Amino acid sequence: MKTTYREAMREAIRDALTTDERVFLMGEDVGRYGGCFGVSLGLLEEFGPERVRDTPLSESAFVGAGIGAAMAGMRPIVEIMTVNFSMLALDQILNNAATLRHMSGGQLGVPLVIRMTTGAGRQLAAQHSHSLEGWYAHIPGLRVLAPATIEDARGMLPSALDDPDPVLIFEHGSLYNMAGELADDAGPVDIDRAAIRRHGRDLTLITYGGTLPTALAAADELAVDGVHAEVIDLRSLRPLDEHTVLESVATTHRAVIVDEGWRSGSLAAEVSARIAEQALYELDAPVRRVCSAEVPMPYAKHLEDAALPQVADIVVAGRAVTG
Amino acid sequence: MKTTYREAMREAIRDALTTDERVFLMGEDVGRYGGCFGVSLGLLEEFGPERVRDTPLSESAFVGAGIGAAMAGMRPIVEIMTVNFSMLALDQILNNAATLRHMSGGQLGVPLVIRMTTGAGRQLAAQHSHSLEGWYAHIPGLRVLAPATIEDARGMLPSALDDPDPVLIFEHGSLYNMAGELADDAGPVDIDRAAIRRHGRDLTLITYGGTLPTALAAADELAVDGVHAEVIDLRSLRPLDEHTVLESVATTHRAVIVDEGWRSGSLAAEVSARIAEQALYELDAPVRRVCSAEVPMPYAKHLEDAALPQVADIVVAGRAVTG
Amino acid sequence: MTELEAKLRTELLTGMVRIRRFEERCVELYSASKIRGFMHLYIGEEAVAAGLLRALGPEDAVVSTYREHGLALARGLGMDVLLAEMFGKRTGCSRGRGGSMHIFDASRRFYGGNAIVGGGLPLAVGLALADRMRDRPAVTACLFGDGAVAEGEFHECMNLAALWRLPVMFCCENNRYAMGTALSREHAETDLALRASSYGMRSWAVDGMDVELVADAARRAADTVRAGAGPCFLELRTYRFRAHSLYDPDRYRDKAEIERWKERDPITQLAARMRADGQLDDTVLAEIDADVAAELDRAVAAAEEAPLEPVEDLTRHVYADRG
Amino acid sequence: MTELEAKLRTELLTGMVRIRRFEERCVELYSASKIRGFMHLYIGEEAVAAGLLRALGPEDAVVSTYREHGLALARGLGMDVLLAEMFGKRTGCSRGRGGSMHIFDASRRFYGGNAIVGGGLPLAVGLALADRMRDRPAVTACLFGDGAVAEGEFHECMNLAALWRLPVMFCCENNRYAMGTALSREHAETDLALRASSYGMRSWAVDGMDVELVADAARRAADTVRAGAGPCFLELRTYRFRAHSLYDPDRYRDKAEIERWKERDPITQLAARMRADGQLDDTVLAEIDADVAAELDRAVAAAEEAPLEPVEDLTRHVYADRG
Ligand SMILES: Cc1ncc(C[n+]2csc(CCOP(=O)(O)OP(=O)(O)O)c2C)c(N)n1
Ligand SMILES: Cc1ncc(C[n+]2csc(CCOP(=O)(O)OP(=O)(O)O)c2C)c(N)n1
Ligand SMILES: [Mg+2]
Ligand SMILES: [Mg+2]
Repeated sequence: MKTTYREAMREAIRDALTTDERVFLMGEDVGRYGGCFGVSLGLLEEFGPERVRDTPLSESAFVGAGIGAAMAGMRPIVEIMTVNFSMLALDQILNNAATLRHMSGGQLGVPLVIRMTTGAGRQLAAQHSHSLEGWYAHIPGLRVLAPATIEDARGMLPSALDDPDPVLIFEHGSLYNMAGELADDAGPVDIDRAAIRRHGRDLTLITYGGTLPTALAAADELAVDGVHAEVIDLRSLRPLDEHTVLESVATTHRAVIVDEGWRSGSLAAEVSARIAEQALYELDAPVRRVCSAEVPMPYAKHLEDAALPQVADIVVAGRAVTG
Repeated sequence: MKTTYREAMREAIRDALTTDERVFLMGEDVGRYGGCFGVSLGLLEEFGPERVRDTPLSESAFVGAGIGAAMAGMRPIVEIMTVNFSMLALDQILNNAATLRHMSGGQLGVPLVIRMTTGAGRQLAAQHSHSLEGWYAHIPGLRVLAPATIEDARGMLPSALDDPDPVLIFEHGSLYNMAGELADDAGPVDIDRAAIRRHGRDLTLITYGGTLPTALAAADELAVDGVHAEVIDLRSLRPLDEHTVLESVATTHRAVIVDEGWRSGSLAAEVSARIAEQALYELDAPVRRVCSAEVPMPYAKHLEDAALPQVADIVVAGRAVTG
Repeated sequence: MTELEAKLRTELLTGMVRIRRFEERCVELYSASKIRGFMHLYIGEEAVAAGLLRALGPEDAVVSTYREHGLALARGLGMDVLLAEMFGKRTGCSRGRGGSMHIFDASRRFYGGNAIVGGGLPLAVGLALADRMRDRPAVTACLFGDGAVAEGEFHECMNLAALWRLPVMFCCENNRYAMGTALSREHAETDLALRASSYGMRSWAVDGMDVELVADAARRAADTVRAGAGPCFLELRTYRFRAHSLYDPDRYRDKAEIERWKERDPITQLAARMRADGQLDDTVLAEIDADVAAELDRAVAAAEEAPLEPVEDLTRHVYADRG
Repeated sequence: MTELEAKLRTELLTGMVRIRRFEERCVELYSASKIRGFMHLYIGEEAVAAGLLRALGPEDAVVSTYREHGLALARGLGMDVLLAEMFGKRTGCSRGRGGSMHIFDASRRFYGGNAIVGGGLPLAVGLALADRMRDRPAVTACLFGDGAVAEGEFHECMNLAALWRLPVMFCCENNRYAMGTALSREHAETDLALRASSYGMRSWAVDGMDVELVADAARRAADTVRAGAGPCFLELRTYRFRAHSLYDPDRYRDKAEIERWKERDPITQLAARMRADGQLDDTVLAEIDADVAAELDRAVAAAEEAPLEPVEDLTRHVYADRG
């Protein structure tokens, strides 16, 4: 059927609420408002205020409440409106969700799913344009997912809910309106492996989430002058499926990583380091990273565009490593 | 004179309070208690409660208050007891301290210094053993320092206070009792450059903060069987002085990075990536990282030791890249 | 009714009309895609800005939220620098880096423009702390919404300001909604002034639709704070006539409710009162409208023609320019 | 005085003596370096744990802080699993991963053991939410100190629990100090029960040195909460006789103050009352002491001999074991 990333996400939530009574959705404006990006529109009417639960502006409290509820047998889906506000709940995620199982010697578990929107590109300026999923990918005890396709928007949530440990799902704001086909029987997807979204022999483009469309567009352009890029969608940021990445680099011998995070200390740095540490002798050119400029995101369109990874930047990097 | 890292830090604070009336120290238990690690012992008696200011347990409020006071012309030194609690103030640091100058088009400035203890090694378990300075080093608008010597404990604070922008200083808990000589006229130090703490031609060991002594000990052991390691103390984690690192690698052609942070997404990953991206053809062996195991820090001594970078681990890595 | 009182009323009326017309034009410009990103309108709440800021002098400070056009204008910023900012132009108050949510004017001690709910409160505490420590007789007015009262930061800042008896005027713009969440679903106790009094500070509620009552309450509040009585809390009961932002379909409110509140439109209320007292007639009103329209036309034209910040300056103002 | 009341008193007395002796032994074991890391003693506060937890049944839940030995014992955990945990042994309740600050027992719904001040409160809200959603008649007792009341998380959780009328007993162990910071320097309004009532929940203060008053208040509180009246707040006015932790030189308190409070020692108070009522004599007391001593000796011996968790299991329990 024809659908959108937003609708696929909504369908995933609806399905979970329908099939598992332990599941509930909780967050700011998920109910009456329908979700600040409209993802949960209509679910309050369908499932009622107990299971589609509007919260006050209290990120630390309701994320922590999700952790507590998960420990007590529920399967909460907590929505943090955007990653920008998740700093207020980071202590709960780092020091409780990710830690309780280990700290208790395996007695406790936190089967919690936290969804949040990430990324820039809509002129929302410095405080509303962060891409901090790389930070979360640093935390042992968490799983971190970044659906970049409609299939993954539909399928990652049920898989995350099946996981006995806390899973964070980062939805890039620029993807919600992405339209496309989805199989009528679409359901859970594998959340361990990266996916090759385009095959190519000359160069490996590695990315995830909101920059997948950008990387694919760059691959098209590169193809025009005969450079065939393989495009890898990491999908899972923690754990990282380095196997798929290394396998590809072993055939292309060249890699460019595209990541909307600030360059220094980005997830792209980890990927770059792993490639060079484990496939040094496979590399015919230094790995390159195409990341965001290291500035708080400016509001003005021309400055924001200049700060973010663009197709042209990826093409330049691709030519550089293959040229 | 003979002194300790702790006393050098205290002397730096005392000197700043004495010479600049805009300076004040603020944080939990910095006054009556004398600082949870005794750094500010005696300063309340010397400077009074207005300038050595005990705060309630309100990390976000007092860190943000430091930002506001800095904007209004003061030079606050805010102490967050440990990095573990700084998550509660991260929103203020990321979205205000690091952002206000840019977001205001250069109108505002935040000449603030934030000090915090970091690191593990004292069996304090999962919630009290974080090394998250790498996260802060990801944030444009901040400067991030890690004094690893008595000179730097004495000299980095005045230099940070002279800086017009927010500076974070990470003091590793294992260093406070480190004793040594300090020149009587010791004062501000350069905070832009890394320092070579030991010269060597066979291999470059790159580290900072609490693992500098570990790396130096490893260098001693390696020297025994004729492997001469150059040891670089990064000192500034943001900006990174990659020049010094690359220069060293250009002569040794081998690098091992030692970092107490969890391996994936560590600061070490950024250093490793930069080396391989900019000095690929200089490398005679893949760069290696010696980091913490990816687990919440366990309490039991034998498990904590196993989780943290040890001299033996560095020696093994050093032999591997040179062997 | 003295001359003076008549003059004051005319100024209050003009102040409110300026805000109303400014934002009505902003909506047009947004539809014309001249303004982008998030834009939050103050329409309906003009009495709060116009009334409150009359009580402040140039030495005082103001901290606000993303819904700050009205406060910026009332604080004396020109329509030209505001519009240029929203156009993303170099002549904007924040050189186009901030946009609608990040209006700053250091020369007027207007400290934004903060887009993290509750994020401005600690800054206000710090500004007041600095003024107190430098023996400046200034007052800091801190504005935030009813939703912000649920954030932990509110609590920490109220306690800290009260504990240290700092000159802060906490001004809660209670417009009864946090995005789509009604007051009664945000707070267990919806009498916010009562809540505030539990911190041991003077707090009272004011009809925020009556600019004269607001101005009067603000003067009393500023006087007590300036006199050294410590902070106080004003709950300004108001209502936004428009949606939360231009992204908001406004599905969560009963249209009849909006209409009821519009009957208390602060502009028509004051205008009627002035007419009854023979202080206003159609000619005067026409003059005011004409002046405002002219100012607006000039501002729009100027913003249209203004240059963009050069892309080369993208990374400028992340750190202080170094000479 | 009925038989039953006499029996209850003996149980309360025994419960307090067990805690007191246990911790006295812990101090010796700490000096002998058998226990490491941070250790926070409950000595002086025993009436709170012994009195409170009598009101709870096995279906109820408990969330506590790093100062939780007393609560763990009162909840029925054995001295053996606690000591083994502090020895870092595999037989410890958290397999040696948690230590003194992280005592857990899932089977008794004892959810720690949280070392981030305020960090446990959201968990309690979530546990209560889950119990409510699953129609379990359980009550969650959430313990925290006077210092935690200054954290934003306290505020968020009080509001959330009250707004949703969740079955939480907020129990503030007000021992008048947050580390070295006295109550009056933490809070503008030091009547914490009064503060709590501003959230519209029942709150009252109790003499935390009188175990019978605590038990009585706890029963009333648990009954109202279980009856569905929503959360309530108990301020337990108590005092710690020892330093904050074994790292604390305790410089900030007047020794005379400590002595005054020791006159209200909860154990001697109850013992005296029982003697006066002919319910206690030296033989009975000797028996109690002997039993406790024997239990302790067995626990110490067992902990001594217990095996360590194998180092190979370092990374176990970070994620659920996968079959
Ligand atoms: C910490 C945080 N959480 C969520 C948001 C998203 N958000 C922006 S405005 C808003 C509602 C705030 O309501 P209120 O404080 O009453 O101010 P109002 O918009 O009504 O003026 C929300 C939820 C945010 N900006 N910051
Ligand atoms: C968020 C946070 N800030 C600071 C600390 C360091 N710290 C540990 S206990 C403590 C005092 C807490 O006092 P209180 O809440 O009254 O509990 P008490 O220790 O008196 O039982 C502090 C400051 C911490 N653990 N967590
Ligand atoms: Mg509002
Ligand atoms: Mg206390």
